[in-house]
Amino acid sequence: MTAASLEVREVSVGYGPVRALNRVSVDVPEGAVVAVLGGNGAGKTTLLRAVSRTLRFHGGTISSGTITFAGQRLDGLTPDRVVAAGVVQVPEGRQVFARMTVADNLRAGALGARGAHRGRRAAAEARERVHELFPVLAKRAHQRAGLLSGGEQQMLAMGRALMARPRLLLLDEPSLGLAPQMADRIAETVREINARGTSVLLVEQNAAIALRLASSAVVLEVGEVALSGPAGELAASDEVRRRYLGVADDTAPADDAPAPPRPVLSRWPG
Amino acid sequence: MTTFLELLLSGLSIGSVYALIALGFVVVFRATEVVNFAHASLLLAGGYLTAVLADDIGFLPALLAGAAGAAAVGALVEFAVIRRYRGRDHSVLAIVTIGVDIVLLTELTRQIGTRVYPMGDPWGGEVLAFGGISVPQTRVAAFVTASLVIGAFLLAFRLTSWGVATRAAAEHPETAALMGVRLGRVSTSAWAVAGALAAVAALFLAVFPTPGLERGTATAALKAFPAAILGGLDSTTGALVGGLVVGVTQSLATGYQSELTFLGRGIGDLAPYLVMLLVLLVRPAGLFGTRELSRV
Amino acid sequence: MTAPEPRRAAPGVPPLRVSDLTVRFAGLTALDGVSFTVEPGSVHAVIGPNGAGKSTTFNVLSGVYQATSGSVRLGDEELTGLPPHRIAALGVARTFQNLALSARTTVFDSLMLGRHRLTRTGFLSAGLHLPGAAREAARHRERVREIAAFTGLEAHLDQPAGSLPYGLQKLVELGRALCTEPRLLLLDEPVAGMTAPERRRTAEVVAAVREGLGISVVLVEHDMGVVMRLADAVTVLDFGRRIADGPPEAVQRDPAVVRAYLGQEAAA
Amino acid sequence: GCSGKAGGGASGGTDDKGVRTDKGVTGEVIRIGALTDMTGVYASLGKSVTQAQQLYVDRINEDGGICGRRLELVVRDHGYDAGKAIPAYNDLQSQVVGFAQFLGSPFVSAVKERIETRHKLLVLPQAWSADLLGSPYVRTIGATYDVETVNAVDFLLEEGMIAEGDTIGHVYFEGDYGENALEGSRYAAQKAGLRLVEQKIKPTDEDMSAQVAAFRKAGVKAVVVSAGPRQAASLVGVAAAGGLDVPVIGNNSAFAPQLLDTQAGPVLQKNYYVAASTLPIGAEEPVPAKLAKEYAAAYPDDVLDNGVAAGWSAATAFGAALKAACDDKDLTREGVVKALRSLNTYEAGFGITHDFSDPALPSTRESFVLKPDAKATGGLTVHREAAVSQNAEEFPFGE
Amino acid sequence: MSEPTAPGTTAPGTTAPGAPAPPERPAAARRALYGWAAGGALLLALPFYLDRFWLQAGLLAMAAAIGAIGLNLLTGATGQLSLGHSFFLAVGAYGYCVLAGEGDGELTGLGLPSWLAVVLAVLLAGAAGGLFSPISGRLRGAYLGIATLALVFVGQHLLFNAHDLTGGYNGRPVPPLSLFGLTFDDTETVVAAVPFQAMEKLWYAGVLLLACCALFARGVLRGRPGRAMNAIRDHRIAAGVMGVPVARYRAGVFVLSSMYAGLAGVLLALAFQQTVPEYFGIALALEYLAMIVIGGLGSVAGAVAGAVFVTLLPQVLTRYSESLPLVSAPGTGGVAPGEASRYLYGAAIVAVVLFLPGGLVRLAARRAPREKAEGRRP
Ligand SMILES: Nc1ncnc2c1ncn2[C@@H]1O[C@H](COP(=O)(O)OP(=O)(O)OP(=O)(O)O)[C@@H](O)[C@H]1O
Ligand SMILES: Nc1ncnc2c1ncn2[C@@H]1O[C@H](COP(=O)(O)OP(=O)(O)OP(=O)(O)O)[C@@H](O)[C@H]1O
Ligand SMILES: [Mg+2]
Ligand SMILES: [Mg+2]
Repeated sequence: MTAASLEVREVSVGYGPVRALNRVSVDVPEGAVVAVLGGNGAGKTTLLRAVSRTLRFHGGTISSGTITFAGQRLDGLTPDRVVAAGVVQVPEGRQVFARMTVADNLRAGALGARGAHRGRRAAAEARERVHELFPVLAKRAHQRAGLLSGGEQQMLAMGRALMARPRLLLLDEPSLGLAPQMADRIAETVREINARGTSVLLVEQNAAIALRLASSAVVLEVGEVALSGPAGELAASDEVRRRYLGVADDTAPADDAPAPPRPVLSRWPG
Repeated sequence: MTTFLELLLSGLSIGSVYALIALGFVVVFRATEVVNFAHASLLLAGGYLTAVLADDIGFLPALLAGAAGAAAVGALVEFAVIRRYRGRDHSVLAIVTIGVDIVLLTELTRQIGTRVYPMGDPWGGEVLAFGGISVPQTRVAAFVTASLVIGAFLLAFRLTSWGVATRAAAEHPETAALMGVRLGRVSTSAWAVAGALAAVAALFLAVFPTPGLERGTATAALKAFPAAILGGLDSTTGALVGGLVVGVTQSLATGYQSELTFLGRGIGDLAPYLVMLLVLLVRPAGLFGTRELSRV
Repeated sequence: MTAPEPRRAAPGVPPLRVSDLTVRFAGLTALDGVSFTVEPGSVHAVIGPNGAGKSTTFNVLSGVYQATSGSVRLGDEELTGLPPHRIAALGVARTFQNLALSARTTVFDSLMLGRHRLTRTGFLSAGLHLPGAAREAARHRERVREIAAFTGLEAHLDQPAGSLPYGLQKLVELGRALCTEPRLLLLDEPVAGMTAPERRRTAEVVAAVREGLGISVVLVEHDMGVVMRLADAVTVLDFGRRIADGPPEAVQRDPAVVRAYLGQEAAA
Repeated sequence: GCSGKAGGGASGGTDDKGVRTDKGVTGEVIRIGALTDMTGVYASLGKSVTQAQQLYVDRINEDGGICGRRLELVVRDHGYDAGKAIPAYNDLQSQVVGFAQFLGSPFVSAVKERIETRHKLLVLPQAWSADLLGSPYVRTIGATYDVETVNAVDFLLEEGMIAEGDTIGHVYFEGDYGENALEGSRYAAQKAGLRLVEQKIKPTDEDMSAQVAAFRKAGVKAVVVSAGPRQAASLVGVAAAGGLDVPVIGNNSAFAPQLLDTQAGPVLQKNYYVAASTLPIGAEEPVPAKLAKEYAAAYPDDVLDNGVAAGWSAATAFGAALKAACDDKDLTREGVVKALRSLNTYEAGFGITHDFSDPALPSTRESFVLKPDAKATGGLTVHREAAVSQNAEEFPFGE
Repeated sequence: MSEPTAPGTTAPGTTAPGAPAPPERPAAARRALYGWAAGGALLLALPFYLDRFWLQAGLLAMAAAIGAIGLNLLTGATGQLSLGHSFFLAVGAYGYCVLAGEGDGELTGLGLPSWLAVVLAVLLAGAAGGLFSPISGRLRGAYLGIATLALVFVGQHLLFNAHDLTGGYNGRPVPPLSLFGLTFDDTETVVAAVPFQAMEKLWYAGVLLLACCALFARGVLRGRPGRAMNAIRDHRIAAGVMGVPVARYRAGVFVLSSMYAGLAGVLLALAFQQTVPEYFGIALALEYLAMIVIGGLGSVAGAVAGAVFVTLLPQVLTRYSESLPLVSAPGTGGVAPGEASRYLYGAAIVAVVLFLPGGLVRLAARRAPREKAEGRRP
């Protein structure tokens, strides 16, 4: 089959009047890890939605541009067909099925599995792997997902996506709300599944982790590609260091960027 | 004593019919979180088709055709209306189904007019009698069918991916889509299944001891509401238990009417609702319903 | 390392004493005899691995969960057993780890909701448009604008909260909590999902709250940078137990904490 | 601008032949109202009644109308919904001389007071509840449910199906029909020293198993049904199947020919009787026969049920009143009302002689006893000719 | 004054009847004022032109509007589904009859002055709602909906069985309302050469009551209670943590909406002049839900619009059935007007929800989006 590479070409997206993406192009070669950086509202999530075809759930539409995966046009497909093509997204903000048990959430994840990965045995194996990565999910198999802690839910969301053994994994801020250790665990996981041949498009606030994982990276600003290139180069650029890596070395934030004048609020007389 | 047993049995038997109807509510609710007020018209549609076809193509084929027809109607409703709704508010969708029900019911009653259709069923007016107690064969059939069908659904929801897919789609469509669930197909199938169930229920509503199917038959759906609720709207077991409880309550309240005159006569179809209220006071999500969880 | 400012507790801000707090759910102990004290006017961080029991602590403090045993005293008020609105009435406000805003409600109305406990207008006076109600509304609208300006939301007051980017929605929650004029403010991961500049900005806001209002703040956060910058004291939980407690620097060096929580490179 | 409503605007006056008229009557047409239910719970009754009345009106018009005027039946469908029925009445009453049909006694009693004090026009309700008696304007055609039921019970006694000391059951609808019938059965039972077991049901109850069980427990020797056809069918069926082999007799409204095609048919023909104050539509007397023929011709795909007979009787009575009113040159509403009162031996060809002179009494106390018969048109044949039982004769109204 | 109001269901009275436009917008204010003045004048003039049929229909619509506003407070603003509204209508209607009616042999009646009876009847409905608070305070969504359905059955049972209070299946005559010596019955009072009967007089009472109820509801929705209600609807826990006593508020709103229903019931009874037990059934409860959805969830104007639409549609259709295409007179086969109106009514519910989310009020809102934008400026 053709190389499982994702090509996003000149894509523009709008939510009604709101322009969220403007002629954005991103490439994810087979087996690569590509990071997308950008501030709040930059359009990162929108980009992933455009690929996974879930824009319509938010009243968004692709106004121009093409998206192809493994030589197949994705734009125009329904979300489930995209999944069938091997592209799976971990949505922003966990979105676990709160009323279903952890186990059922994982079963739901397995629904999207393709070809050889279908069937009970494959699913069982996949579950094994997920349980290795996140033991807590095994411990809580029969707890309702909605009752998990924030981080546990994040792990579940990640594990659920892995159940389908995707060829391309879209991650939207996987380390959100995770303890440092767990964030590292996620990073390892990404490396590992990437090593097993899954390419990854990674949206991550924690630019330090992102750039460590990624082979190449793209910086979005208000819906446009501001910078792009090999992760190493970007990590070195002052621009990126100041704007995004500030997170990592918080020891000296105030020196380079003068802190904004501290706001004041007086007590309320009552 | 025999009277009590007899009332109990007749209650259980009619209750199993309610259980079938309630199951219809449950299936749709699990897949779309919608309380389906249009179930009554699906019921009538299925029964009508079965009845008109019965004497041409024979009972069983007619029943199958009726089920298929009702399923088609259900699927159509889902495709033409439910799926088109963009909002998130489920009580709005519930109200939409009221609109659908009104349209369908009006059309069906127009078709049925003043006729009363025999269902052409094999059981006729036969009864099983033992120990001075007699139960219509139709009701025995109903009981068996209900138990089998509901058992089947329990397994389906537990074991098949359909079960997971429906619940996922109901709870979070977008994420379900990201898991490769075909939203359209899932909810359409649920509505179709509900339609088929309605057809079966309609059969048992319109056979002995009731004379046949007519425009008023669908009103029985109202009696299945308390059944579905006190069992728990999202629980298959609940549908069965709820149905039986409602049936028995109703039957006893009617049978011992003369002893209950202080409640006013004709308490029969009020009683199930009172029982439901009592249950809800103790268990706000019904006997088997999943309690709504609060975690922040 | 910016040293924490000397704190000036406002009058009437009592200490929060959590003692032997235990919370069990079916077959699972989320909190196991946890104790700590929040000094008046201080920023007290609660950190720990995922599932350690941080949010559960908050849920007990705010009355969302019932404690299985143990006590939580704000000054000399016992909080355990009180319903959420009663606790809110005592001046305890919180933000939520997962956003808990009405997507369609404007930022302004979301903030006004915070004033609920401070206002009296009931069905009658609101319905009859009594002048009292109007006056009250006017007064509080002023304060809400101050707080909006303080948190940097004034530009968005008219937008539905749901249409804002994640970071801003977090700020709306913070603003809403401030609008209750709390004596004790509980922040559950206030900077999660924010970019570095936004984190810095939010941190400034929290610091300013402590300074300007002199209220106590309990902070749950995984971003050690922010914790180190803001916290006067840190309590570390793991599997529902307290494994460390004390000033930030000490805690950060605590090997148990490093093992259980920080992981190697973060500590290095 | 000046209101169109100014000055009331009551039509009326005297035509060249000196016939006084007012609302609802012009030089050419006499407009008769029919408030019916074509889409609600009583649609089947409403349809038959209305079509029969339409048939009557057409026939009269073929024969040149009444008083040189065409009849026009103004029909309104209220779908048995008070929200529509009452406004519909208010709308219609201003256009018609009277109502040959007003289906739904709740609505009749809702406007009764205004009929009597303001509109003063003749209303023939399609209901036989004694509650409607006593008004000179609202007149029922035929025996009220209570006497009908008395006749029914006494019939069972006369036939020796039950005897003093026995227990009988009574299944009755909530509402005027059932509860008025209940008064009859109570009276008759008390007179004949019978024990009465009451079972009140709602029109939505269609499975009579529980009721039958209760009856068997009480050891009833016979059952009276003051409910709908379906309930009657279910009851008879369950009773027979459950070995409770007792006669069941129902009121006029408790039978529909459609039932005979269902599996309840055979049992109905065996154990079921119907008390009614008109000949069945299938009777071979000239009038019913002719009506049956014409109705079948006019509405080929509609069933001939007792609604047809009832509608026809009401229409003819109304027509008779109009003719009489024409004779004494008073086609005003009051005139028509008076005219009907003047008819004290009115015979519409349906086997019953009506006496409309006393508004406090039903127009007859007689009842036929009919028996289901699949072969007969309309599914009913006469089992016993019209008669008044001793108790029915003495039955006190309005107490 | 106008506070920020979000689009969607949390936009109470942005187009509410009689909405005094905020002072910040003199131009808009004047326009709005003229608009309402014109509308009001029209309403007041109508009795001089409409015949009894339309007046009664109009009255029913007004009564329905009041009831619908109440239901919208509950279902639209607080997210509590209720199928039991017709029960509280019945409580109001019968309560009034019992309180104001003169007792006789079989019917109990306290013979209170009718205005007092109205007030007490409304309070009675509220009390009935309060009795239900153990349920209404704890249940939500579908469960509450069906639970309230039980009330309808209870109501029907009482109406038919508590003879001495309700008159059983016959219902009760409704004593006419009399205020300041003016009696709202059919005794003619000629005004400007127009004979004023019950309907004409009641019309004005109806208009007045509706206006008051609308303004009251608007005040509630835009004020502190409204915000709390929306919060409960959107995020129960957060609402509690922000200091809103959730259960008490739910119960409170339930009581309030019951009182609205009670008043609507009184007005209905006065319009019918005789209570009809069958009327207060499930169909009616569902109709009210249809009203608020068709009109627009959560907004006062929506409730009114929906009520008018749902109430008048069947009347219009039956009245003008002759002149309508493909609607045939009853008995002649084809689609009877009754059926036609049911088709339309059903289809309308579906169509509005699918193609006009937000209900009829959105139409008005679309017309002046820019004004609304300004209106949001606090
Ligand atoms: N459903 C929506 N309707 C309207 N505008 C939207 C919607 N979702 C996002 N937007 C807008 O589109 C732009 C990009 O949003 P997006 O969520 O892609 O940003 P992001 O980079 O993911 O931000 P964050 O880091 O907060 O997740 C923002 O301006 C946002 O306001
Ligand atoms: N309502 C509940 N029912 C059952 N278990 C619960 C409930 N709430 C929390 N838990 C469990 O209690 C443990 C603590 O949860 P909590 O939310 O306090 O963790 P946390 O410290 O906030 O973690 P995170 O940093 O990921 O938010 C978790 O394992 C969670 O699964
Ligand atoms: Mg995002
Ligand atoms: Mg947490």
